[in-house]
Amino acid sequence: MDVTYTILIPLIPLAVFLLLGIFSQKIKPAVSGIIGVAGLSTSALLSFYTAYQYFFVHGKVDGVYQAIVLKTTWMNFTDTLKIDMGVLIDPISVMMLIVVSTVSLMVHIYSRGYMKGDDGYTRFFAFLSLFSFSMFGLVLATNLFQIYIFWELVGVSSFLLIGYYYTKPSAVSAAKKAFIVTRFADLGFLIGILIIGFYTGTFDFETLNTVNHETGELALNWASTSFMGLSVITWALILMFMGGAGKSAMFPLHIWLPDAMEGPTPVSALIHAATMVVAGVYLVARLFPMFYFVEDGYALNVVAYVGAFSSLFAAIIALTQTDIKRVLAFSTMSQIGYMMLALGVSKYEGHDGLGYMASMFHLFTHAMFKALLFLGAGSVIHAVHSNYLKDMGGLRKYMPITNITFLIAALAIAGFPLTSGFFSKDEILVAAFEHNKLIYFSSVLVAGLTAFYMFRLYFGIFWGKDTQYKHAPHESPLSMTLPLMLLALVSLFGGFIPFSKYISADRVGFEAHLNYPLAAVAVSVGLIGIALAWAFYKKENNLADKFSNAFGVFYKWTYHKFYIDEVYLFVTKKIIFNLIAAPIARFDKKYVDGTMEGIGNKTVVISNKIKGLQSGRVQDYAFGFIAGVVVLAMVFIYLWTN
Amino acid sequence: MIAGISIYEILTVTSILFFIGIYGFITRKNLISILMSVELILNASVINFVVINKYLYPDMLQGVFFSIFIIAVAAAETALAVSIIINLYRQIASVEVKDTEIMKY
Amino acid sequence: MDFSSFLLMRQEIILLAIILLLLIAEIFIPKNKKSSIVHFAIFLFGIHTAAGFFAINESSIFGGSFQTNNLIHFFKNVLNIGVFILLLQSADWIQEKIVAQDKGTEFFILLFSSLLGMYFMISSGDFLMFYIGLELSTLPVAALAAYETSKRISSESGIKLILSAGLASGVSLFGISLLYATSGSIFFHDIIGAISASNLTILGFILFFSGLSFKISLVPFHFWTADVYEGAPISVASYLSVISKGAAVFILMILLFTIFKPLMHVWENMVYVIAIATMFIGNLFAIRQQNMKRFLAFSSIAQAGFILLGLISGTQLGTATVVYFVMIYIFSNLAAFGVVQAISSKTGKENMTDYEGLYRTNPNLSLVMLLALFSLAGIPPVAGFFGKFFLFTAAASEGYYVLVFLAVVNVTISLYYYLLVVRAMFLRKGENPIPFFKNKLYMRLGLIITVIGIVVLGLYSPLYEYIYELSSIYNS
Amino acid sequence: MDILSLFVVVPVLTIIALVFAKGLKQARLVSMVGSMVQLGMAINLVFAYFKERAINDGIMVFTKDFVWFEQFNIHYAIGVDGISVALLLLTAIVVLAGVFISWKMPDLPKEFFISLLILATGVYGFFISIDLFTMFVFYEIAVIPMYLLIGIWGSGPKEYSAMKLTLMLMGASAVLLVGVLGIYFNSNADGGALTFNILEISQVNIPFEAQKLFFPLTFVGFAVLGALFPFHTWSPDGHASAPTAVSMLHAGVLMKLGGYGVFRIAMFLLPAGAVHWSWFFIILAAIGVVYGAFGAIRQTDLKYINAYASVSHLGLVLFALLTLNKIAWNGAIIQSLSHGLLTAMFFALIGMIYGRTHTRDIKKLGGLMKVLPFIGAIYVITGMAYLGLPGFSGFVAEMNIFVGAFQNPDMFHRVLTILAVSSIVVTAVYILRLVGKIMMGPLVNEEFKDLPKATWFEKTGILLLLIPIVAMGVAPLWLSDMIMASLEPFIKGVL
Repeated sequence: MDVTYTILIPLIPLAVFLLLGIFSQKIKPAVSGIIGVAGLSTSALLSFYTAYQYFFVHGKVDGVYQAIVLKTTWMNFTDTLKIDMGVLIDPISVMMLIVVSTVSLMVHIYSRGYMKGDDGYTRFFAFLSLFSFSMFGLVLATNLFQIYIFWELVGVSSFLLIGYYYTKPSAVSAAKKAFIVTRFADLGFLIGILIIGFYTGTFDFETLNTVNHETGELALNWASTSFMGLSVITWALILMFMGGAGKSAMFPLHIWLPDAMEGPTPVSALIHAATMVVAGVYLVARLFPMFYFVEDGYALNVVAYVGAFSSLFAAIIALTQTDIKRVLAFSTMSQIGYMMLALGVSKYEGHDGLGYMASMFHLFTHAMFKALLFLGAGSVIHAVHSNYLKDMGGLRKYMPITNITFLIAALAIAGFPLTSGFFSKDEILVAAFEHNKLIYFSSVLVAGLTAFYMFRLYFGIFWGKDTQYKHAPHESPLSMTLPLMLLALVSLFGGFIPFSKYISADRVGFEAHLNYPLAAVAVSVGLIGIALAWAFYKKENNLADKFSNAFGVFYKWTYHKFYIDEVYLFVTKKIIFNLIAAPIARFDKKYVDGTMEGIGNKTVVISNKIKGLQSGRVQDYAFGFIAGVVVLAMVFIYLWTN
Repeated sequence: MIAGISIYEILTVTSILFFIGIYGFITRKNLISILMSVELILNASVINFVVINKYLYPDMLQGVFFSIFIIAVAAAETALAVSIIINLYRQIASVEVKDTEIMKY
Repeated sequence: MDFSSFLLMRQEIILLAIILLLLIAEIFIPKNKKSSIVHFAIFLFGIHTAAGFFAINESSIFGGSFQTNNLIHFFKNVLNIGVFILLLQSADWIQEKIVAQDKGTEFFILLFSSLLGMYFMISSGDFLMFYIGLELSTLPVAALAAYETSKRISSESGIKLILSAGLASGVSLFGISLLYATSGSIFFHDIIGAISASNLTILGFILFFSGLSFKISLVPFHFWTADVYEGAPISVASYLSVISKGAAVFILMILLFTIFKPLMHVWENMVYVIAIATMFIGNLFAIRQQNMKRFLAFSSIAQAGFILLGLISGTQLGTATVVYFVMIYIFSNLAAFGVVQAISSKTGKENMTDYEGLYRTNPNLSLVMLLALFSLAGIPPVAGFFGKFFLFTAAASEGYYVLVFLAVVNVTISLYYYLLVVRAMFLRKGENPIPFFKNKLYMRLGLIITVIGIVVLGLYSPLYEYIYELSSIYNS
Repeated sequence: MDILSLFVVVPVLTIIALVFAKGLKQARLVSMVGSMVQLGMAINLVFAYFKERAINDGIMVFTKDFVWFEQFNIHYAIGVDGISVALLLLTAIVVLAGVFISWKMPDLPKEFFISLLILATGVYGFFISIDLFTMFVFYEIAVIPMYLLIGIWGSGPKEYSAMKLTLMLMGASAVLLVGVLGIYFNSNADGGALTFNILEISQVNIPFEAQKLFFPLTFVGFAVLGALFPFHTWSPDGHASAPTAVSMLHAGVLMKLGGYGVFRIAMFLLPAGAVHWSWFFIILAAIGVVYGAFGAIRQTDLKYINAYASVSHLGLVLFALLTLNKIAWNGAIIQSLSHGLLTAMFFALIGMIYGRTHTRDIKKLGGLMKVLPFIGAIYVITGMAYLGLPGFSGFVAEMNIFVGAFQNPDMFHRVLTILAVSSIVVTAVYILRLVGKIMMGPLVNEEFKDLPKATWFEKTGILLLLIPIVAMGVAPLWLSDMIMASLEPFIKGVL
């Protein structure tokens, strides 16, 4: 199958970016919007075409989906160790292509309405294209270094988009925070890559992931050096997962995500809900065979537990947040935790690989309904010019479409039967149940919490108290509602795609069935959550306040996100700035420079000290003369007689 | 050749003379007497030359000639020095060393 | 003996003739035409300098008390060029200040006789000739130092010079007498065979050495230098700093390499110690000088210290590098003194602070100064760098790496104070900078020649090769 | 006239032409033309090099040799390999950019351009010569004009900084001189004549004792110019006081002489010494990397930040060289080039900002992006390139260095490597702090409301630097091949 054209998928947005970036002053906003959308839709079409070709026409060779690689050398280290640039077409990359291009296209269209009249309009679309380019590149990467390269590019475009309102200090600091935190995580990623490169002698995914089916081991073998009881490769995987955790806002590297909501809402929808934040999940999925087979999946357990904990942690925090975008941000974190834990509990072959498939499935559905949620929230914010629940309420009268679509999304994420979320989440729970009970229970709890805070949000916005608005809010223009509706459709029926046929750890594909008892549990928990939310927030009442007062301290802690930010602040400001950087600066001035200074000054001082020798008195000169003679005579006649 | 006096005595004398000269040079306050001390130093070497010539190498007169030249040069030197001193005296009406210490350090 | 052998003394004879001619001229030139004596003298000396370039055959006369060879001859030529440049640079000053007091001729006569003394000194074949040459080169300079009879400091420098010189020559005479005692002759070629490292010999050598070091102004025999330079007329100071120092270095080198070769194990250590002392003292004192003449005095002391690095190797390489460096040093220092001369004779200013903003008013002068200072500091591509580098090479060739290291440390120190002058001239604006003035032809000629020398001597290698060829004579 | 000597001749001719130029207009025109010719020659040289390399597999190509001081066996010997070709290209680019940036030089323009070109001559000469003596001569020629350049046209405590810089560098070169002499007098270990010729010396195996003795001297002598910790203190003051173009040339090109000299002389001629001493100096280098980065965090003067950043980045170069590994060496060279362009770019931008706002204190700056969109955008791009963003030269260099450094599996190197790698985070911190502070955020000073936009010559200068940065970052293969091919003789030495 010739996949050369897939190269265009990333390159078109790049071209758009360069075009808009270089001529940003010249091009009219309207034009640039159209260019952006046009570019992206071409990529989207190509992606769908690829998907069709791959999944249905000739991706499958004797029952196994083949990976199709197309690459060229970019950088040589040694004869074997080199960085390639290319495209890798396999089930998950194609699936990701669909996700990225769809959401990105929706966001492009949406932004034409949302960003209208903003003076950085062109710049915004340029950045969006840059992001799309980087994300496509990341998805299609053929080796660790390529993925790292686009990883960084994704990071920087996220930086640029979060800091889009660069005159707003909060936005700037949020952007900085996001970049630096992820950069720190990437440090781990990079070191992991270096270790892998050194011990296995390759960065190439296909080489790394090849599984020898006779032995059921990785075909690749390496000098098994161990460090602190674990094989270096395990360390490398854990470090790389650290990178992934940074991008996917897993605990404790999640702190940048809530602040990232300073960016324009479409950005949050695209980057911080649907695509970039799942890069971590994608990375683990990419390297799944390694994670699974190296030291019987030690690294994979780390993934599982981190994922599980993050999902619970985030869900709890989401309960109390009042900025609607932050609620969504934490829910994103929690859902990604889901995906992680699904991967973590997954096994490799056949139906045991359910978790893997479930995680990918959830990634897909979540991208859709979370994007939808954000875009809906954006449309609300667009209408009421505020992010805070207190300024909202009773909006269903004013903006019906947003209301319906938002409701659909909320149901989906709450796992309401037959919505897309229902299927994906159910499979995750099944996988967890089969392989790790503890994680299973925590994720069931999370499911309940999710339903609760999601509907708290929904009721808070569209029902609840009837706020009096200065100027009546109105439904957003079609350019914004159209994407909402399209995404709503996907969120509703996306669940019926037979995912397991196409995507599985061993690429063979299998039949996945609903596990009715578990599904029933999940659904009922979800419904309880919804019911509670209904009780608390549908009508204006003080139940919620009573409740929160009952939980006093706990409420305070969750409201302050368990003070993680403060911890980080302490570390950076107090320790790094005041305890490392400042002393170094002082040390440099005082001692290092001081020494050099000192040498110079001493010389001058000495020369001033000895000026008395030149007394101007001819007799002293004579004395010096004679003294010199005598000393020389003494030394060279009596002492230095060799 | 002076009977009964070996070269050692004489060389001792000249050395003493030499060091007297140096001592004088370093201690005298007056430029003229410093000049005289220089003369002493020169004379010490003059005697040296003559004596060494007579006692050790009597067959050639190198030392003697040398001494004659030294005397001549010393005379010239003295004349020059005195003239400069006089010139200095014209300006500062003093021949003290301490008055010739404007330039220092 | 046939009189053709007198041709060995050609240079001396011509110079003597010039002196006599000047005397006669002094008698016959009417009072109001006195200034023409300057042109006359420069003209005559120019001829003499040119004539010096005719080859000479190597031999000795007067039973070896006067000897000459190509290296000596070459060096005499170098001295000639130096003096010629000096004359050009001081011509204006002589015309304005000296001739006015009707002392022009004497100036030249004294200067030339001192030069004559140097000739005899460097081509001396025995200690007597050496001594006479030494005194003949010293005494007239003392007279010249005190030449500005109206100035107190001039007389002071004169007296300081003559007294110190007297002491020095006295001491070295005593040393010579001891050497005479141990070796039984004052003829170098006899001594070479007779000398041995007995204590008395070493004592005599040290005494003698100190007398010569006095002229080169090595530490601790250098104290007179700064005061005399400051007080004396600039041209005299520059004469002291380049010509007489150069000649003294040359003869010292010859003596060390020939008759004192047996004492090498003594004098190499001695030179080692003295070199370090000289470089450090010279530099440390130079750092805080404000008067340009004093400044250059101490810098010249430091330079003498560097020269010893070439001496210490005691090889043909050493000879060549020393001669080469001295030549370059003569040009560089003359350039520096020339600028000081020009400025001081126009404005009477001699302090570093007066030089502030010089570049903006007198760019050419300050560029000459810049080149001169860089050459002294040893910055490529000007000649000084090559001179120094080769000196260091000579020292390193005998494994004196530590000494070389200390030397390069001193190069850095010296760079500091040379840059102070550059700072004054280029970086500072200055409240009342020296106004622009135009130099007379002679001065300009004098400066241009030095600049050409500074630039060409280093880059034009055959010259060095030639010197190296000549140097073989003392290290066969 | 052979293709290499032109690199010395053309600048000299330009200088001569400048002597006769009158006023700013002529001066800058002459120097612009001259530098353009140089750039043309450099580009031509790259192609010529590839052509020549195909048929000639000597260590150096285009070699020429003229006897200079026969008795010392000093030659004017020239030749280039991939490394020096790359660095020559860098020099030509930065010089031309520097000329553009100093388009409006108010005070003594003629003298300024002359000194600038003298500096350039020295650098070119240094890169083309393969004779130690000639090399040393050009080295000092390159260093000494800095005194005038900083002292006359600088700002702030210029006299102090100029003196400090000159003395420290000259002191270093003094140490170096001893090393050079040491190499020279051991260059006939296998019998034969003493020589200054690098290629000949590299064939000789100098006795180990001598190598042990002279490697530190030679290394330190050059590394001071490469801002080796703790001898880096001249660079912050020097850069802060220097005028824009001079900072560009100095940080961009002159400091590269350090790394190049270390590589070409210290390590190439004294490999055993290098192996013996690397453990010690690599510690210093690694410290320098982190130290410089942290030092940059707290500075508030733009130029100081950049100077410390340079300490960190050039520390990385020395670090890479001392890992004695081919990949890392390749990285080191690329890092030299990349840092040269980037830091030149930074100084150029700082110069533009300073020229408009008359302050370099980041506390007084803020929100400039709005008023200076072009400069702001370029500043952000440069910052991103500086912190090693893929797609720019810095990333390629760093990855080579890290992968290379990782090839030494022992704990000692591992720790140092990870230390060095972690510097990329700190870099991100201070770069973002910078960008966030001065470019983003609200406009702090109302006076900055209508600052003049970037002029054509500023833009030209900037693009001149930006294009190669991106080119190297996007398509590094040709460059690294060119360099890699030239590393063989070096690696043979240390193994």
